[in-house]
Amino acid sequence: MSETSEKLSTFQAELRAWLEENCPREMRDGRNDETTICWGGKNWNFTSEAQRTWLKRCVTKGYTVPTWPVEYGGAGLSRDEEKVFHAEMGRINARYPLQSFGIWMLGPALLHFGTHEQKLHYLPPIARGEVRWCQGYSEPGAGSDLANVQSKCEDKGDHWLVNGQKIWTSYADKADWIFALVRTDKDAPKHKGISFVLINMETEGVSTRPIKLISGVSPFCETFFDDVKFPKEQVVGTINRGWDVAKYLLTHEREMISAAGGSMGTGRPLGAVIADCETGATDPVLRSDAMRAEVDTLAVELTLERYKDQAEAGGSVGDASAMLKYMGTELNKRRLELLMAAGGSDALEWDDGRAPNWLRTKANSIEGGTSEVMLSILSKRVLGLPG
Amino acid sequence: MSETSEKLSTFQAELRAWLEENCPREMRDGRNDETTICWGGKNWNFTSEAQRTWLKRCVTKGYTVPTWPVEYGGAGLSRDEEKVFHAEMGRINARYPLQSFGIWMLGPALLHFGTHEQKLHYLPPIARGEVRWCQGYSEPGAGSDLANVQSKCEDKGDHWLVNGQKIWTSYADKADWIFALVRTDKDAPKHKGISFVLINMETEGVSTRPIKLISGVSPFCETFFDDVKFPKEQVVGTINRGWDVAKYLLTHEREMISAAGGSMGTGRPLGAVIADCETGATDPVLRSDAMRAEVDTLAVELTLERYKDQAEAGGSVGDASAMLKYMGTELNKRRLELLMAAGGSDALEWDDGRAPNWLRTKANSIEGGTSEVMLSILSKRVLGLPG
Amino acid sequence: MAKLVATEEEVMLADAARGFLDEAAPVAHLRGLRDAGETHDAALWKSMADMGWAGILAPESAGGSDMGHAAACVLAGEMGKTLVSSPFISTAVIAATALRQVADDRANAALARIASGEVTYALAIDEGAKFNPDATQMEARREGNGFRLNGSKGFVVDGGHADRLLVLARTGDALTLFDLPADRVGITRQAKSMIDNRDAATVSFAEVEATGEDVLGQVDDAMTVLKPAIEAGQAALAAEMAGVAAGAFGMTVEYLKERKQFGVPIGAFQALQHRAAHLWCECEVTASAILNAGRKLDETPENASLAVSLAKARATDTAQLAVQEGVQMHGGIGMTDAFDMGFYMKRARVGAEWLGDYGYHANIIAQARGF
Amino acid sequence: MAKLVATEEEVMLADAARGFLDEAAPVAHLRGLRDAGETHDAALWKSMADMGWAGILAPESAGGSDMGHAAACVLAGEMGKTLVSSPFISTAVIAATALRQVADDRANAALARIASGEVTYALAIDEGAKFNPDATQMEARREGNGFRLNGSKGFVVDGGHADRLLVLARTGDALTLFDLPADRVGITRQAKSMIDNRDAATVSFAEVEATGEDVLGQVDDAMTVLKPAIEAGQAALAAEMAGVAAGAFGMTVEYLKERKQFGVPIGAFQALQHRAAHLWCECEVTASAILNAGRKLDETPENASLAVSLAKARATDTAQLAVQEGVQMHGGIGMTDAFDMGFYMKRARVGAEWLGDYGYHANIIAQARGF
Repeated sequence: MSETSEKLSTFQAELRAWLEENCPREMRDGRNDETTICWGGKNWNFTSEAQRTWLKRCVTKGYTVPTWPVEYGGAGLSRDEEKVFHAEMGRINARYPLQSFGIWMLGPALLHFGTHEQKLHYLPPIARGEVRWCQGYSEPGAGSDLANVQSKCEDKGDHWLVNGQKIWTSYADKADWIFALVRTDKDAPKHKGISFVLINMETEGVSTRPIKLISGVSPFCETFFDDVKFPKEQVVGTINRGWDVAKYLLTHEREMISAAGGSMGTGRPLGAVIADCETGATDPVLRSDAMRAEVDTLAVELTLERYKDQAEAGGSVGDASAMLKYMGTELNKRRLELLMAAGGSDALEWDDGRAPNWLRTKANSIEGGTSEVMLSILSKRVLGLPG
Repeated sequence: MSETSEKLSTFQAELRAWLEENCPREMRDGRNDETTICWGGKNWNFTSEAQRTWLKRCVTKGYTVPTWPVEYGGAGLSRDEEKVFHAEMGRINARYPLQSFGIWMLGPALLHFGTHEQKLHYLPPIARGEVRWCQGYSEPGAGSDLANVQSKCEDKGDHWLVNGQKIWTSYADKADWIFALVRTDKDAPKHKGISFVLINMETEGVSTRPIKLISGVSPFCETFFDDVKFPKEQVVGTINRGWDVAKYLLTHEREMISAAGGSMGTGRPLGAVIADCETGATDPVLRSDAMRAEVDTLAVELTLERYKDQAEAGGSVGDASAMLKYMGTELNKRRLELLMAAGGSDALEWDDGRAPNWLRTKANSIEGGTSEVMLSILSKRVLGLPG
Repeated sequence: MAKLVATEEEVMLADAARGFLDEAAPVAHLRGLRDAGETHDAALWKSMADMGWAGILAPESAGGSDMGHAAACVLAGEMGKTLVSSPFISTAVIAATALRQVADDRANAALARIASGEVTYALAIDEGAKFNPDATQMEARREGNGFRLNGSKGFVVDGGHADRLLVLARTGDALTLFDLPADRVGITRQAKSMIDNRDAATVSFAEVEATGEDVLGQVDDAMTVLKPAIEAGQAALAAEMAGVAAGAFGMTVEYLKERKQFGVPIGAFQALQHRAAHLWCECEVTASAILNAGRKLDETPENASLAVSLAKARATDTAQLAVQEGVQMHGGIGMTDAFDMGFYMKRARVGAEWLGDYGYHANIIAQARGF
Repeated sequence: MAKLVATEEEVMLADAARGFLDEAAPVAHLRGLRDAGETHDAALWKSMADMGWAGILAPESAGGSDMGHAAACVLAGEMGKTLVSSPFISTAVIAATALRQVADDRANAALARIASGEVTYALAIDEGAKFNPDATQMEARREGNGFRLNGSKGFVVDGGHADRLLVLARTGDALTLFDLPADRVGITRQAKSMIDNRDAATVSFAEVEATGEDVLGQVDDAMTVLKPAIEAGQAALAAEMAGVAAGAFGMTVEYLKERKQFGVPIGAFQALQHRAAHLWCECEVTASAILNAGRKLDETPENASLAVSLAKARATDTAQLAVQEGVQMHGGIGMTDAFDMGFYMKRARVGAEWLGDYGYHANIIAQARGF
């Protein structure tokens, strides 16, 4: 056994013991849905004492953000250790102690583009679940063209002044802070006058309104900035180069959305659902469609794994993340169509619970860049096709 | 019983009796493939005495071109009579007495655009199987853009002089005459300087070379015109307005190719093939794909029928023929893929005979306008989408 | 067979229907019902009956117009385009067709009440999550001269408001069809909250008494009456779904022309053009299958199964494609409840399951075609 | 498990293979064989053996390089890109893997002959038109200390030129695997004219004598030896087909950039761009399944069935899509024999059937996943 794998084994043994001792029983049901997720934030109401305890204990070990450096609130795990971590968490069906856009998106952006001061200031509260972030990219009417940012942000000497509107800001009504793209130079080419800024949602002039979706009540909001003032240092990266940060983050978001595809609605394996279905054995159409979906699911999951391995080995995923996003979300839509078909008339009732998941997946191939945008990115940047 | 249907019944009874008496036994096997088709023409070698007799007898009744007017060699049948005709022919599995591009394409074009003299001159020899025509539309490098005609045709006062090259001219090496698109005005806009001309293949300067396809020896040729002279009157329709004739003909060609999809390779129903296949009952994927293909086949066949009924009722099919072409040929490709899959390793041998049919269908969605061109036509002319 | 072209009568019917429905039942009408927590609009159905639609399959002697199944499909298609919520298929198509198989005085009286809009029906047939009449388990126990019904039916479309129920139950080894008032003692109805906001209910039967007079057709022979009725319903539902597809497609094409992205209408992007054109082709091909099913039901009803299944299978697939492309091509706005596309998607999903899904019908076709 | 990234060794192997094959076996080589009426190039195989490829799965003690299945898949993938005609999969993968399961002195000697390029093998297994080893009917009748083989095997890939045959036959209720010289008395080979111009034959056995020494592994237990060999072959074939897809795709993308239509490169048309991008995605996803199958065969061969079937299923589908899009996007020229795309289409079709088609492998996956 090499030194590394010995170290890994030790880590695994310690982790297993720690989890055994510290993960509350109630947190071992593997659930990961709207009613059980812990989002954190200033106004977070824990759904149970166990949820609170589990978060607190994980925070002390840095396990809410296991790969972040220790000084920013993480556990500083290597990629191999991270794999072990997820495997051990999975073994006991532990819930995630904390999830948030701060962890998924702002954190990686700050780790890459932020100053040391910004990291020290913003990351630990995310890791501790004290500050909840939301994302302000899209604007009404801009559609797939994320660089079509109209929210005007003016340099007022000692502060910024922003006016504009964002749409599709998930949980804006519950978040403490927002990271947003704003236009800081209206005369520059479209991609060159955008900045990536951080705004406290309690600032005067910030307001939100929820959006109702076809799947029912949704986490999405519209967010309005009316003469909102905020300090000059709340910019990530270079002024007018916010598009670089956004692009970097989009890659992360795509991977996240694609990875989320893996849990697939109910979380039950598709095979079991089809086997249970009244016509699962007798209808070749349903069976064949499910077989194809299963083949593709396994292969897409392996691809996600391969790209992670590649990134770890120093290879850049880059534009190919558009592939993960495209394949993952389209597949997820197919899978949920099959779950609905397998559910027959039972699944057609709101109370049954399958329909909102099904309808929600229809947004997967729109949010974070449509499938069409992903295909255009791939055709131009990866295949080098003209136009 | 109305007068019309009484008349139809009489026609049917007489036809049935005539067929019984006149259709040779050997011609009642329903075959319609390269080895059994009668193409006619000056140099035609009948494959059997029965084939010769059958053609001769049909010619006397006008049954080689049943809907053409009697004065041009047809039987002058109405649409209803034509349906009866095909039904009765099908009832005894009669082979077509004669097939040709003259019947399918030039005939309809002349009936619509030709002068009375042209009709009298060119149509009866087609009906009698004495002159075989081929089609000269495509040129090398022009691809889907049929209007990109480069073959130069100059007005030399008392004759035309043409120079250029055609590709994908089916059976050019066996045809007596060619109908072709040539450029008669190089300064006019692309679609406005083309004429539709008729050239005898024996004219000095006309030569052909066969094209070998992936499915094996093919009917396609390249055809070369080197300083070919021909008489001024051999133009159909108005000079420089040949594109109108071509468009009219394309519609016919699309319907023909789509209709040909109905016979589907071996001619055996797909269901029977799947039922016989070793895994037809046990492989849900094969079974499901075949079921879907069968559903779509029945519906596309009904659509062809519907459009014919519509045309008969005075409605114009027009650009929607692009739909028949697109759906028919794409479906045909799917069906032949399934026949190959059902054949397993047996079908992988050239001797088996399935492979050439399979490969041949791949050209269906290219010849006569690619599927992509069909979709673009539909999107612009039927849906009115911009660009 | 009559031509596969709409007759002048059918064209006029479609025009009249479109005119009336655009006014009386645009998609906003369904939205209004949904927002008010309703699934049924009795006044709308009364207006439809006044237009003669409730009696479209009833004989003239019963006050109907007897226009036939192709015409009923024309109406259903127009209703699908704006997602009209009404008991048309359950009452004017399925129940009317069942009653016409019997055609005695009582049945004719019932047809007259359907035609006038006085009475609505629902078909209580499904017991599992998938359409499968042959698997009916609910029992009608013989007792004296009559029966006692016990059991439960789910997914009874229009069952929450129907005045009468057609109930399929097992009588020993055979099946019998009952025609019962929905308020018969022992019947309980539980409305379901359906994704398409249409009326559907679970109906329970506890020692429900039925007499021989409540039997539609012959005891132990449900299918003589029921099979034509189901097939008529399947064809009309297929037509409705083709209408749903057409409605969603129409909205989408309009959006492609209007909506600009990167400075040009998104309908100028070739990838979307080709997908839209493909969808149009699918709609056209499905339209042929619908028209054919209507003609077959009118001309050779005893031999229409293949045509009906073909229509339902094609319409199911086409509607799914139309709503999926519709949402995707609309982008984020297509996902909002404020926009109508979601209603189309939900109705297409419910229509896909009702009276047999794609696989159910594809299987009938495969058997008929020798697979 | 080792990472799903090519190791440095594997990258070097691929580079070397590409360099050699572009020179020694471009598509023109296959075309040359076809035009000459040949299916096999002994000199080419000798060169490959000299490169160490024939022994890639043979132990070092037998003169092999023992690089493992992932490496064998790398080679097969490169061969697929230019449709290289060689007995690599039959001999260096399938036969070598079978012999390694036995691993006695005689087997090691056989492995040495494989590694040196001296001997080639073919797997005689199919009897029907579809891959189904369990359905083997060909009989090896016990006689004295030995056996008499009677029957016929079809679609014996590389069987026209192989020196030896691995033959699966029924011994009573069980199956036994024989390793026979192809010129054993009573064996007749009939070459088939295959659409992909690769070597395949029908092999007939008439009272062919076999002794216990001819049995590979144990009598009545073929699968201990054969199952790993088949799975290794399936993975390598999947890799070859992924290479076929990549080769066809590469040609297509080049064509999209070069070919002009209506005045612009056809690759500027968005509909084609999106289809090309989709195809690239499919290729990438399949590549993951291939790499995973190789890794699983190297690390947990007893538990690699799911991974192997996944690779074969995905590669089959991806190759079909790649060649179909390839021909369509090339237009008329793609249909001509003068152009190479047809060769890719034919090879993809043969590869789809050999060692189990999509449905065969999807079924294995469904069973493993609880369907």
